[in-house]
Amino acid sequence: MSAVLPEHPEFLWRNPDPRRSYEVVIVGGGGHGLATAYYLARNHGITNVAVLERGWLAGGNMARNTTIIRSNYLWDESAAIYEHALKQWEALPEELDYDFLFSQRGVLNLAHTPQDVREGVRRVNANQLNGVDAEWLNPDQVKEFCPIVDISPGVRYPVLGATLQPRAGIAKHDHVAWAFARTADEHGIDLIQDCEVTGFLRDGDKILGVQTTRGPIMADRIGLAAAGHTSVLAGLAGLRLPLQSHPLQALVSELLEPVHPCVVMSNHVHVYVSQAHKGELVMGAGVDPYNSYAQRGSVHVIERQMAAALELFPIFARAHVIRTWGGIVDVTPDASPIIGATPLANLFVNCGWGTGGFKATPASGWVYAHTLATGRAHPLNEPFALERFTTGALIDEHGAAAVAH
Amino acid sequence: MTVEPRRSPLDGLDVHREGVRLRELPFPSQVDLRLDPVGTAANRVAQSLGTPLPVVPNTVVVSGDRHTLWLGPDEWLVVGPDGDAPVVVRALREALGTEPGSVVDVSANRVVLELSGARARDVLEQGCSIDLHPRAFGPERCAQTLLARANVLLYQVNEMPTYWVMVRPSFAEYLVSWLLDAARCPRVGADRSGRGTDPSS
Amino acid sequence: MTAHRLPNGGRVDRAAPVRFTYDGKRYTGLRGDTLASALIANGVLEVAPSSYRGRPRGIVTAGVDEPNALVLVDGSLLPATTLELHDGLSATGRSGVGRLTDSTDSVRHDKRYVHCDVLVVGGGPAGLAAAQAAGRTGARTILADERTELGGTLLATKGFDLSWPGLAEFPETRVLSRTTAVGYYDQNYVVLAQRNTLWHVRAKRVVLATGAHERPLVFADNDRPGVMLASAVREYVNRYAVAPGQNVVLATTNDSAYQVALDLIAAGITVSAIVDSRPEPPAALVNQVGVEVITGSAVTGTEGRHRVSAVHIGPDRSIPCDLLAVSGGWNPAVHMFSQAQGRVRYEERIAAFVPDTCPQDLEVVGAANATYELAACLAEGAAAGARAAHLAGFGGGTAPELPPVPAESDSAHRPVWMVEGDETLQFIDLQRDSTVADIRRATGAGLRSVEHVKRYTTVGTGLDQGRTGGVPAIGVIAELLGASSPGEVGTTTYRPPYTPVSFALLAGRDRGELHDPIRRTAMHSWHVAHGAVFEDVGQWKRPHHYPRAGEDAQAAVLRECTAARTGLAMMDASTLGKIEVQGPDAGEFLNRMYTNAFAKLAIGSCRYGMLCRADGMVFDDGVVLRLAEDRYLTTTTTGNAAAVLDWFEEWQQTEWPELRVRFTSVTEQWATIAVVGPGSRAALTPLLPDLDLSAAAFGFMTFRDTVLCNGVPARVARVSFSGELAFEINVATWHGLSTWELVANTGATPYGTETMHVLRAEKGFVIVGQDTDGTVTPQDLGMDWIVSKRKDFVGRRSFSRPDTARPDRRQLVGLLPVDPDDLLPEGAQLVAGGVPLTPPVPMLGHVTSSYRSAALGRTFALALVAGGRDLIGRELLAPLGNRVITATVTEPIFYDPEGTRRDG
Amino acid sequence: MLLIPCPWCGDRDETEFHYGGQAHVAYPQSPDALSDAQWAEYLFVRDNPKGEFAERWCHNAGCRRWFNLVRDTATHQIVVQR
Ligand SMILES: Cc1cc2nc3c(=O)[nH]c(=O)nc-3n(C[C@H](O)[C@H](O)[C@H](O)COP(=O)(O)OP(=O)(O)OC[C@H]3O[C@@H](n4cnc5c(N)ncnc54)[C@H](O)[C@@H]3O)c2cc1C
Ligand SMILES: NC(=O)c1ccc[n+]([C@@H]2O[C@H](COP(=O)([O-])OP(=O)(O)OC[C@H]3O[C@@H](n4cnc5c(N)ncnc54)[C@H](O)[C@@H]3O)[C@@H](O)[C@H]2O)c1
Ligand SMILES: Cc1cc2nc3c(=O)[nH]c(=O)nc-3n(C[C@H](O)[C@H](O)[C@H](O)COP(=O)(O)O)c2cc1C
Ligand SMILES: [Zn+2]
Repeated sequence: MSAVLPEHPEFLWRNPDPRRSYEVVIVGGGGHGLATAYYLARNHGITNVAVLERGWLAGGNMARNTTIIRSNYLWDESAAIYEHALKQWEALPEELDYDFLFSQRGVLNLAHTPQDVREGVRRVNANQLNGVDAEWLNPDQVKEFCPIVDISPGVRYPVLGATLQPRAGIAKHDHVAWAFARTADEHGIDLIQDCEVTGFLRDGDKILGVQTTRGPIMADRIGLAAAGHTSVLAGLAGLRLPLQSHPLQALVSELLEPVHPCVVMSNHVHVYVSQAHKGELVMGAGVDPYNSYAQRGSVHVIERQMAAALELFPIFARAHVIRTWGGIVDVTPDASPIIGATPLANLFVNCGWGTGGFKATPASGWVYAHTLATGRAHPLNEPFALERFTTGALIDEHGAAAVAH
Repeated sequence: MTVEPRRSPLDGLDVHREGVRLRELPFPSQVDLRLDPVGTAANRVAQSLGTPLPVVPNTVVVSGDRHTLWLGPDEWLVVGPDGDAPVVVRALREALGTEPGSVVDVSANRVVLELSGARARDVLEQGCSIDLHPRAFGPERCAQTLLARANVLLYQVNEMPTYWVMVRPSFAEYLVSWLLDAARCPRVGADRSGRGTDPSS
Repeated sequence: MTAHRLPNGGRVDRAAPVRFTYDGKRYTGLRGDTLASALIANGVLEVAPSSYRGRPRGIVTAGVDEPNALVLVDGSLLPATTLELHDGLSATGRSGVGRLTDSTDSVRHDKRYVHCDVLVVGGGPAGLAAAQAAGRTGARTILADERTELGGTLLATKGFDLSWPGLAEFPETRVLSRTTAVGYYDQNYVVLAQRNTLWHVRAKRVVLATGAHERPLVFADNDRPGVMLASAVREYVNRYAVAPGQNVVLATTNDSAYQVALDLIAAGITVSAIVDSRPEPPAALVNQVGVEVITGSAVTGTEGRHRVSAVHIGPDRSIPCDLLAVSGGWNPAVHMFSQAQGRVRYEERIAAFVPDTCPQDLEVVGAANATYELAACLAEGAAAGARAAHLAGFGGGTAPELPPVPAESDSAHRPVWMVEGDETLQFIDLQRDSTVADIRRATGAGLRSVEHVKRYTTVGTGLDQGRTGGVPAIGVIAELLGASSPGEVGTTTYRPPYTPVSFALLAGRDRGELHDPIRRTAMHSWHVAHGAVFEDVGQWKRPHHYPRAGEDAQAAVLRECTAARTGLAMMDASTLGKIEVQGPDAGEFLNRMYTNAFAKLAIGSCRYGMLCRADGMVFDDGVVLRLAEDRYLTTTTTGNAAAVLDWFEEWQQTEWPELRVRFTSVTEQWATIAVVGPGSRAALTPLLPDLDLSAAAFGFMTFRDTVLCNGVPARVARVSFSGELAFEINVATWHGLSTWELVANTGATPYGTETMHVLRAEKGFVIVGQDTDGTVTPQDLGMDWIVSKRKDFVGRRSFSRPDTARPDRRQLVGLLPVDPDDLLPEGAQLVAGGVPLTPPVPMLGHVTSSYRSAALGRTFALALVAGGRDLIGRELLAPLGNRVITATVTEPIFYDPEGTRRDG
Repeated sequence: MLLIPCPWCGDRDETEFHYGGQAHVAYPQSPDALSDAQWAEYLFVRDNPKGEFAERWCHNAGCRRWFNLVRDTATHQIVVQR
């Protein structure tokens, strides 16, 4: 018999109609929007809040990601915020009273070339000094940690080692979103679905509210949390942001008896894979190069992905792909997010998480709630301001996150 | 002084498989030409080559034993017999005169494979996404494209069909392994009856 | 013959018995059977119990929509209902969960890329008619059908001649059986899975004739073995000549079950009753079947342990039977259509989602288009096929004559989404074991969207992707939410693949040796023969070092380094990118690209150059040779060869089309051998008879075109990446190996990339990508001298941005570990002395390169350190977990700072 | 797998092309004259519309020509060639 997942709560959320005005309106009911709502209530006592979602709650990238959680980022600024998130993850199942299957099974990032090794070692050292758990494994240790990886030297790109973050792992994506949503709802926050923001109500450079498919809604502060659609929303306010939206695909296999004990990622061979609790292999593919809002990508990306997967995991040959899908990720020039104020008063953005924002969900909510509550950045998101593109103080995570998940 | 013999990574490969033959054409001369197709140099070049440059994309003009392949709107590859390159380079540079453009001897820059036989198209079809059906491609057509995971310059020489598959030498061994592997596969999809073959076969 | 195999009929070959095992037991079936039909022929209907609740389950369908009868064959999880029987087949029943085993797969997979005018998906009557109409025009036509034989539902219909389309007569028509269209992508790109071949079809027009899937009915204990789709029962009886039961009750919401009843009766099977949800089913049908029709009713439950023994109709009535055939209506198979971005709408009359509009060049015909009468299917298919061919440029667009067929009836359906009973036993998705109760719980939790309900209950997420249970689930949600119709709820998203596709099939031939091209230089075989250990640089294999017997890597590298510094050594540098840049504006172009100037470089000279991206960060570097007034040869790093050529083309074509300059890649025209060391001049003198190699005659950073002693033309450059006297010999690739051998015969020690790295690091030369990481400017590298102040070039403006102009940026410095034996790991982080090592520890930078140096007799390193140049002379710490290495910051040059050695 | 019309070679599979993002973004005439903000705009900010988008492609594996076209980023339909 298959692994039985924990039962969901009897009740998740009300389905209220929007009120005329709120203290804070969050646009986008993905993980980040919902977490922000929760932390507005929890940390700042602000509950006069609406989350406006154009479709169904957490139906964007939150419904589509490969659920990898880790904090082993290279630069101090990134390590700080992702590690904050990881510490939150460790407490959240209890805090939110929701078993969302957070599993700290460890994440391996494989190295296949001397260059990969240098980068991996660099990251391990930086992580350790930043207080992020990290280890360097040699190929035999890789094999021990994940017995199905082919470490034989004869393969096209042999495994030369790996970084391991033992505290990293996965969680069940939509359960996470629902956990935040339920608690936000309990605090009286309105989660409003089928409510698309179609424009902004403004007085000069001051934003007063939003126009929606369910009528105008006024707010003291408005926070965008629309991931792949942020450019479209910003465009409604006349803002241009350094974002490009790309398709990112993922796929699952049929349910399989447990074969894969951890999470494995390889930038070089382009694979990342874990086995979810139900038993399906969950795999991500590369970003399609072109801009798109179509939530689907090209099949050759999947084919490459499978070829790469079989190089590392010959045992997967007879597994089947049963479903492929795509999300729309908002990519910044330095592969780091943008969190903070905009040139328009009362309008804030939290975007640019690209291919890797699921893991940041709690911290993103934490700092964004702070920003929306106080009008100022939290120390953790200060470096992630929009200005960095003007000054040049980028936080370039490309190296450490070529396929960042 | 005798010049050291040249060596190719394929070492004069010549193999037959069911319905196809794959062999290396050793050391044809190849000259890359870039110039403005409407400038006066184009006329001079045509004169010195003895034929006009092909201006229809992805076509070839053959004149004697020289084949001029269209590579781009201002780029051609002149393929000729071994030893022809210095002659062609000199002639083309002269024809180019002071007009902008470039002439480069690239004879060693690509290995030329010849794939021929009844199943040649079938073999290419396994890794090349352009339409090679006779209605879409044929003799004196060429294309720069991808074959498996290698960039190739593909040129159909005759109806048989015979193709030249021109590839960078560093990819040659890979591509040959790939082609031979593809040539090994029995023809599929010829099942017209609608009643399939035995699954165990 | 067993009792379950009917005495005659069917499309199985009674003369061809096939032996197989199922769950370890031996059985015999017939050629033409599926595993499922063969099991039924042997009286086996029950399969593995359900995944989560362990309930007994039976075969439900006869096709791809099977939720229960899954089996493991050779490590692959497959539906028994589509698995063709073959001798020696050995299958184990599984309940939706596969098991991967480590047996290596020997099956070969490959791919095909084909183009056509008309692709017809589905070979039922509609598809056959379409293929015939298109094929006869001469249009390149492909007909793909997932089944073993063409005919679709006609295979389950008695007495229909399937040969009429005569497709074999059209030379440009290709019939692909056992071929499933699994994915429909942009611009009519359709991927077909045919056993071990994956077809990629680019079609001008597509006709989708994918038929319809029958829906089950939802009632208590509807998962009991012996509850089967009516169409499946018909297919088992007519196509396979097996009887899944002897005493059948039919439950239906539409006309189609009546034909099933007639066929069963004709086969000698008892039909006890038909339970029809409609108060007034067509009288003609009722009269024709001649069995009891219980109208306006629905089945509410079943009895039996491992097999249905009776069905309940409401609280009062129970009818004994051993098989319950159900038809809850039909779902047009809109999967392909939806994947093609087609929109569906809900059609009340047949209670189903049907194709509406689609942006791609396709048409949907037959049952897939909710046309359920055979004659209409044929006509629709033929018209669409002719139209498609016409639009692709073939034929006049008129459809051919069609075979006459008997009239059928298709009156309105009356769906039954929910009935009385224990909702925890009313199964919606058999594979996921989810029930009406689960859906009620989901809607009770506040969920309104079908997508939420799917994720809350996992309905439709199994191998069959809700092909049977999907729409009933929507019906139940609609009722629970009080929606006006299932149309208001809508469907979940249809996604590829339509049916599961193995990883191996998607990977195709790109495995093992063919996974990714291995690029080899002309000298590769020599390197192999001389024991080189290789490293992967991009797709290239480059010798990393050449260990001799008994040597480890470190010893080999020290030896190679010593040879280069004190004697004679050689390296294969062929992988460096090379681009000929020609035209009157070549110099101006290079001036705009490189940070330093090239327009005035003398002919016959070389100059090192650096490229930045527009953001001012170092992108690539290399030596540029001026061949003639209007010709340069630029070299690039191995990894960036293609990127630099693309970069040049992009700027020239899109920004400066007025510049008269053109580029030609000559990377592989040339093989390159670096001959290095104080002994190089003497060693090369006999090899280069036409050249005066003296420093005076052949100055540093110049080159000569010459002929080697063996008659091979060569270009020799005096460039040095090691600081030693060095010559770089370039010959045509086909002379690479022999020239290498020629040099090797002088006694030169071959060295690999690691030695090259050590030698250049001793001189403080950077490696782009190792000492830089996309965040480093030339100034950060201490290379202000290479940044022209007099001209603009790509990236220049970025140097004056506030952050790029900061004095405390990370700068390249040298490091000497205090203990000369300590080797700093590359990637070690550096911190100031005296800071407590409790996280978070402020970091100043990291070690980019680190080696043991034979020349220095000690270790040394290069590092990027914040404000590093101001720290020269100070000590920094590299904390490495359990130990700390202390190192002194130095200038990033360790060997021969005056550059006295390069002239020999 | 998009089918991209190369103005020279005709329709080819997406895999033969390199994507170049938004079209018609010219390199500034005199970068020195720009403020840091304007330079940042040139470096990093590109349109990202949902709908028709004029974009650049290069037929990398073919004729190596750069060209522009208009594609709908919501439907992937290639609307006109420009
Ligand atoms: C295939 C894939 C794999 C991934 N894998 C990982 C991984 O392994 N690990 C990881 O950390 N990250 C991963 N990510 C990234 C991660 O999913 C995202 O960074 C993250 O989910 C983005 O934040 P979000 O949840 O708020 O976004 P979303 O869930 O996309 O939320 C944005 C919401 O805004 C709504 N919206 C948009 N416009 C409007 C409007 N006008 N009005 C109202 N609402 C609007 C959308 O409908 C949507 O629900 C992956 C992403 C994808 C696509
Ligand atoms: N009376 C009714 O209510 C009713 C309902 C449905 C169908 N029908 C009957 O069914 C027939 C419908 O004919 P038709 O031609 O439209 O459909 P069909 O079901 O006869 O044929 C469809 C064919 O397409 C194949 N197929 C489906 N998806 C595929 C894919 N992705 N790739 C490859 N093959 C695929 C199927 O296996 C099948 O062989 C008619 O005879 C009609 O009378 C009747
Ligand atoms: C971690 C993870 C696991 C998933 N597991 C399954 C699965 O077992 N079966 C399935 O059909 N889909 C699975 N999905 C995919 C969803 O069904 C769905 O495709 C995805 O949420 C995107 O939504 P869409 O396809 O409706 O656009 C999974 C998705 C994720 C992110
Ligand atoms: Zn082209």
